[in-house]
Amino acid sequence: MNQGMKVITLGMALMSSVAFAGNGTTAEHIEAATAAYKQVAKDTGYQWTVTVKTIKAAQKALDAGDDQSARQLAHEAMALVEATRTQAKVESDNWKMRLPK
Amino acid sequence: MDRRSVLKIAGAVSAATATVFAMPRMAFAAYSDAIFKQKAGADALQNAYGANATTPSDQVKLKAPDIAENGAVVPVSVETDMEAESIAILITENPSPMAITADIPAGTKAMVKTRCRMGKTTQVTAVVKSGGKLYTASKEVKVTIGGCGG
Amino acid sequence: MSSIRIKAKDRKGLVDVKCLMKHNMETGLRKDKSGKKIPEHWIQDVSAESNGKTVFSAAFNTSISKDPYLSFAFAGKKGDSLKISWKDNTGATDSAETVIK
Amino acid sequence: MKKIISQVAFGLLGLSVSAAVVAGPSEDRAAFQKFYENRFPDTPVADFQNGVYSILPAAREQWEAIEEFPPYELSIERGEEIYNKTFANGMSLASCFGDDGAVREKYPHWDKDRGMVVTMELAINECLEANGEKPLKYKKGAMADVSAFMSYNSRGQILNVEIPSDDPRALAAYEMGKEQWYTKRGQLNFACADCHMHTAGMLYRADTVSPGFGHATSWPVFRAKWQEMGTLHRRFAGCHNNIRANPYKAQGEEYRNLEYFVSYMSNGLEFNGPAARK
Repeated sequence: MNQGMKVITLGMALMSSVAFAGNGTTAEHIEAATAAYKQVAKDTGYQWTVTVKTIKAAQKALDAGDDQSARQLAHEAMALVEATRTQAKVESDNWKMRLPK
Repeated sequence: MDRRSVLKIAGAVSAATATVFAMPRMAFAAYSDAIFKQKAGADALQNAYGANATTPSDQVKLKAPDIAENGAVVPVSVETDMEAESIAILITENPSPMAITADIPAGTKAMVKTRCRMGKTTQVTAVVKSGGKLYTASKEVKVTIGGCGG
Repeated sequence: MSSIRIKAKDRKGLVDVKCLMKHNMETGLRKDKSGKKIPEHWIQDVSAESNGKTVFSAAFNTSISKDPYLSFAFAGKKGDSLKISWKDNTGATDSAETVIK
Repeated sequence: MKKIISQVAFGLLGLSVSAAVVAGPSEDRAAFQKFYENRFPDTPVADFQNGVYSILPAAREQWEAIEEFPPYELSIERGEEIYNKTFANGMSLASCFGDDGAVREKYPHWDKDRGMVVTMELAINECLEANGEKPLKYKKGAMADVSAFMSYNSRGQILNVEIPSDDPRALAAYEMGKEQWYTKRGQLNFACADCHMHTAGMLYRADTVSPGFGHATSWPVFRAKWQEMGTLHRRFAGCHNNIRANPYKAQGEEYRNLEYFVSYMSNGLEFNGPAARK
């Protein structure tokens, strides 16, 4: 299960990094991930601790002058936000499957 | 008190210790680095009891779990029907194995129950001193770390 | 309030004693939040007296769990006194007295 | 107890056919309890109140050794002191909850006037604040001590949480708690029900997960991992952290409703807190 989730997360990381590869500064990418995280939390109530950690790590890397790592981490955070949104969407109905028969 | 350290003290502070030395049977279990900071269980036993030759005995009843629920709080109990003067518990893999020594005066049951810390999977040995000899019982306690609870 | 809780019950001439001593039993191996080692601090000696006579004594290493528990039994009877005391490596001591039930 | 519950459930089913189509809380509970009884046929129903020890004999022996002189006794004593301490206005917690505080069976309950679930810990703070005292932190420390004292004096009371049918908001609160229980959360993608229902009794790394039936009976607990006392909401938050989901606020609506649901699911068991846990 865990492994499956990782694969999904990874796939999304690749997609989203392609999506905003070239545009904007790294700081803007971190900001975008933060905003997206807050939006999903507001829309769905779903929040992952790992996303907060990744955003913090991105900011830290940026502050340390490691633009490349910071950018990569920002994209990872964005992918985690997307995965959270997917989870919320899937679960809005799927939870009923787990009721005892 | 361990006889060896009594001897050492006796050598150092001759006159005052004569009284202590005169009534070794009255001595109580007392903490000493020579026992509890030893890295090897045999040395700890030597310093506690003046001997480290042990004999396994099914008369020594050691109770400890096969798998510890939590390494920080492992219930251990030792009991015997033999006439015992002292009981000790050794936890082999701990930095210093001797966990507890307990003196059993006449009229007190040869039993002690306590809770011990175990850093990792280890052999636990109960030692009973009876008639000047050391009898033991041992078992392995598995300590696992991780999961949701631990 | 004493740091020692004692339960002592006469069971057909054998007094069953259970006691719990509130003490951190610091091993000296733990580190605090700033990464500094917490110095070792533990109960070294425990003794129990009933009607003025020592009925049990023990010496502890740091491998005895936090808030040490000790159980033993001795020949005695209801109404006898039982006093348990400890001394730790800093020289601090405490004791508690109870009447056997 | 099991019999009574099924009789109630069957009774309701008998009344109307539509009740069988739209399952209500009492049908939920019957199915819930049945699930665990089928899964752990060797466990007497009343024993589920002992958490994971109801299904794990080897661990139970160690637990019983700990319960010989349980570490929470010190907490009960501290709690008693706080409970009887006179407030600045001359009142005390005893003015709100009676001399012995044996009111565990009243919580959690639906408060119709306010349209919300009230838990015992929430009620303790409301008593403090109503008397001009500072509220306590919800997860540990003094709150856990007071809760331990009150729970101890309430031992043996039976969980009998009600979802009043004359207030649809109560049912909505229950449904919210229920959805929480069955919904996957966090990066690890676990629902409460994934671990504590569908894989209850199995190993997660080195730990056996406890059955959800009985989850609400024994709080607060002294956890060996914490080396101190903690409340049910502290544990909820710990579980959420484990699966990498942001925990909710202790005594916030989400956790109160989850407590409402899990307590209702354990109806019929005894309150036997405080307890010692791994």
